[in-house]
Amino acid sequence: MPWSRPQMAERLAREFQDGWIVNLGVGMPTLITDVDMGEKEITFHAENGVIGFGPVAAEGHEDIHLVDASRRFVTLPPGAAIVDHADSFALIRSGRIDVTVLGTYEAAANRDFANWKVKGAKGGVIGGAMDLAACAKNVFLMMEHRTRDGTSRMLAECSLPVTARGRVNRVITELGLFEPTGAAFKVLDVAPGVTIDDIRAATAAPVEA
Amino acid sequence: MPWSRPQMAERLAREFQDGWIVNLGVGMPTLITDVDMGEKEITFHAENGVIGFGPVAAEGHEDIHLVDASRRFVTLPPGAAIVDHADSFALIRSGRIDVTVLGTYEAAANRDFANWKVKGAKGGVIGGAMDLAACAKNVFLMMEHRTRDGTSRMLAECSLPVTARGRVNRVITELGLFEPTGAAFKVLDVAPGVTIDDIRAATAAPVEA
Amino acid sequence: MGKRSKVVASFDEAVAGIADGSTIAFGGFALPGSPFNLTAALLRQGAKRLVCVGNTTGGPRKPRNPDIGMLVENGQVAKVICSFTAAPRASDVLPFTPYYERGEVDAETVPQGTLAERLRAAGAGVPAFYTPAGVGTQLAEGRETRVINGREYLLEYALPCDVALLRCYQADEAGNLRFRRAQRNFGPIMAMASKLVIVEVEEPILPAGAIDPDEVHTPGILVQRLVHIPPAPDAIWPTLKETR
Amino acid sequence: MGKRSKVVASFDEAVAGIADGSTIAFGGFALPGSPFNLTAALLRQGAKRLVCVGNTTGGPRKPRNPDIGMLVENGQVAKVICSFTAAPRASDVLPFTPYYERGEVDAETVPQGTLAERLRAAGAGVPAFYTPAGVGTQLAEGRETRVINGREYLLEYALPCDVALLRCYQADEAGNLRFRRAQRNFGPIMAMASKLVIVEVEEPILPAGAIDPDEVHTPGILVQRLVHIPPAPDAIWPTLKETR
Repeated sequence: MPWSRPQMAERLAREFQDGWIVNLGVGMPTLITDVDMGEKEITFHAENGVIGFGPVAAEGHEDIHLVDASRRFVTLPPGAAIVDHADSFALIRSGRIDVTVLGTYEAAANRDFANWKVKGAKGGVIGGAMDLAACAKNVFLMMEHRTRDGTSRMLAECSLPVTARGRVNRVITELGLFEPTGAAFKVLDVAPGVTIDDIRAATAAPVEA
Repeated sequence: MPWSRPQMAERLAREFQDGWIVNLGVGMPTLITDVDMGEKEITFHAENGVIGFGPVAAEGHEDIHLVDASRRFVTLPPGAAIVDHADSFALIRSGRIDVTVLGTYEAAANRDFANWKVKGAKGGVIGGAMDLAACAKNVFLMMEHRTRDGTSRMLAECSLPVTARGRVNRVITELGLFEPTGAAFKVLDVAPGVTIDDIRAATAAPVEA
Repeated sequence: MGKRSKVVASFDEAVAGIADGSTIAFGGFALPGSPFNLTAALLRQGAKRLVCVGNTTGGPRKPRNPDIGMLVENGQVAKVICSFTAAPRASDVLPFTPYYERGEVDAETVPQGTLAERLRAAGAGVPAFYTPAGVGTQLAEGRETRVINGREYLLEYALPCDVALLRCYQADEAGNLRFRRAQRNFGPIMAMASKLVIVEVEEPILPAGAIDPDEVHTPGILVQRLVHIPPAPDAIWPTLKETR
Repeated sequence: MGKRSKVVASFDEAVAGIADGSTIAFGGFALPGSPFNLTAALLRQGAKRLVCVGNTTGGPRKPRNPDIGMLVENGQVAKVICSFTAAPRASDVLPFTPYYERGEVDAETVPQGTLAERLRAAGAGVPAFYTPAGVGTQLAEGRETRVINGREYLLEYALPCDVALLRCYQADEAGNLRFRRAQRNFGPIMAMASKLVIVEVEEPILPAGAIDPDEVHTPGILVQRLVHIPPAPDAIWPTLKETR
């Protein structure tokens, strides 16, 4: 049985190391704030300058001035700090972010990924992804293994315009956890009941078991 | 009778326009905070990020955390703000300072000046002068017309390494107020009892009366 | 400082005189800091051929608050400079998109950190700088790059603006601003980048001196016009519901 | 955040492990923000071949407080990078000067705004930028310039540091810092530029959460070690008299 999205979040968060500063992209990656990190001390950074934010606010306790980069009304545990957009991206570009977890359209075995421009689109959806992808110490991707029509999003090389080249360290999908090695996706973990053959069938790039 | 230093400060401050943001260099220029500006609203900016500071603190009322760029214990009238060094020089480089008043070793008719390196010195005394000289809307100099041994500090071209080229708008000395025009020092005002011939005798550049 | 108040009486007065062809920075990231009332006034004011700088042109969500997309629909915009110029999901369409696709408005799509740094550079008198963001992507095609200490960087230019429209929490009559929580975002750097800084303020404007100088986020010398936001329904005060 | 305290018990512990050859940023402009106690500890710690970054090497005034000049006298410094590397009056001699004249220590003399911006650039992941300061002067001789929009600018590189030694007013256990008044100066940008940020704190260290997130000047994720300054005579607390 493939992983549910919360299971993907939980599994990917196990890759985080104690003390990491973590930035979460819009969509699926935001599920990671719900994961119990146990003994690990994790600090969440949002592009809009909210450093050390906590879980989403309970209903009725939202602060209209306090959203994360995904527009969620979050909370501020003790030790949080606010900076402006320039200082927030200063932290990003200067390599202070240990990992960014991003959603994506495509991930490639050559460690590229593409998450800002769909085919035929004029304009783009860049947000902070290019800065994060170029500068975070680790880039983790979280996505569905295939499109709705069954086309693989796991490719040897991206077909869409890339967000950054050669920067991806981990990819998690509902089928497994992968490390792109340049030539292949190396399987680090597999969802229960999923086989390597299932993964190979769903992947348009070499898979290294 | 040549102007006293407080008289030089008072005369030079008459050149300020209402609403100006004013930066004062170390030494003589600091006398300008003692000048009564009348109806003119003047805001003092210091390189160390103190914006809108007021007169020097009365004895016994100094704040050990609050100095201007000349190490004087100043005061903070209503409306003052503190920024860090990067933001302070951001204001300078982006042209927000209407005038900087600097002390100098030499002023030149070609609108250069030299205030950071004496002859034979290894090293220099730059401080914020090069940023201010390059970027303030107006550069006013305040200095003695001659050295102690009688050599003119008012030259056709600087003999010392320049701080900035072609940026000076006004020079005040104990003898008069001048505008360097490129070819000459144009006399805008003269201290009481001082003659144009006195000025010519003390100046190693053409003087335009 | 503070001898003359910077407070104006209405949003319309606050945006008076903004010229055709101006480059205007719009504060805000999602709801916090977005100058809805000043943007509404600019829709009434009618300045044309504007270059609009902001994080986004405005999303596909409803109900809509005044945003760059509405200025586009109102025929006031020549170009936008944003980090989002399309909808994240192919199934969504931004109000801005059809105008862009028909070529009625131009767009420059910029990484968010580059956008922030270009504004900050303009406000810091730095005309150009190098950044690693965008290297190796379509955005870098044909552009100048430089290898520094073995890494490739893209040359980016400062983005000076004529006007900034901002929303903050508190201000004093000298123009010193305080933003609350995530409202800060682009506010301080857009103020730095702009010649005319206009701010809608949530709390009543304070007398000069009421804000501790250590707690000022944007110094008053950068700010020209302040307007206090009256209570709804005379002004726009979005609620939680509109922003979920 | 804040599960583990960043507080250490002594100045000596705070500077432990600083390696020979490190580039060290020293906060402070005149008295406010100068890390006298950490500098004193570094004199005891003895790291050699240091590159010392600060506004000045230390003036000719007495009584002296620990400064870069004392580290030079102690044989610990290879190079200084400062905006003041000589005494303003020819009649004064900096303690640093004879070492510099004899070639025992190197110096880079940098305009103060360029120094600030190079530190800020290092902390912002910007490897190089252009500035108008210094154009046409001896400092620009033989260096790369570029004309942008008709004006000439000098290329300047980021100045990353291994360690920052700072003094602030308040801090919490998560490392969030607040500076008081003119104490802020180089503090926030040196914290941005440095890998190991060590701070002497005037007030007792606060529990995490005691500082409002809107009033933090330097976020705790940039800070590694905090030490509370004990009362004199166990620590250096300069008085007004010493700084006139």
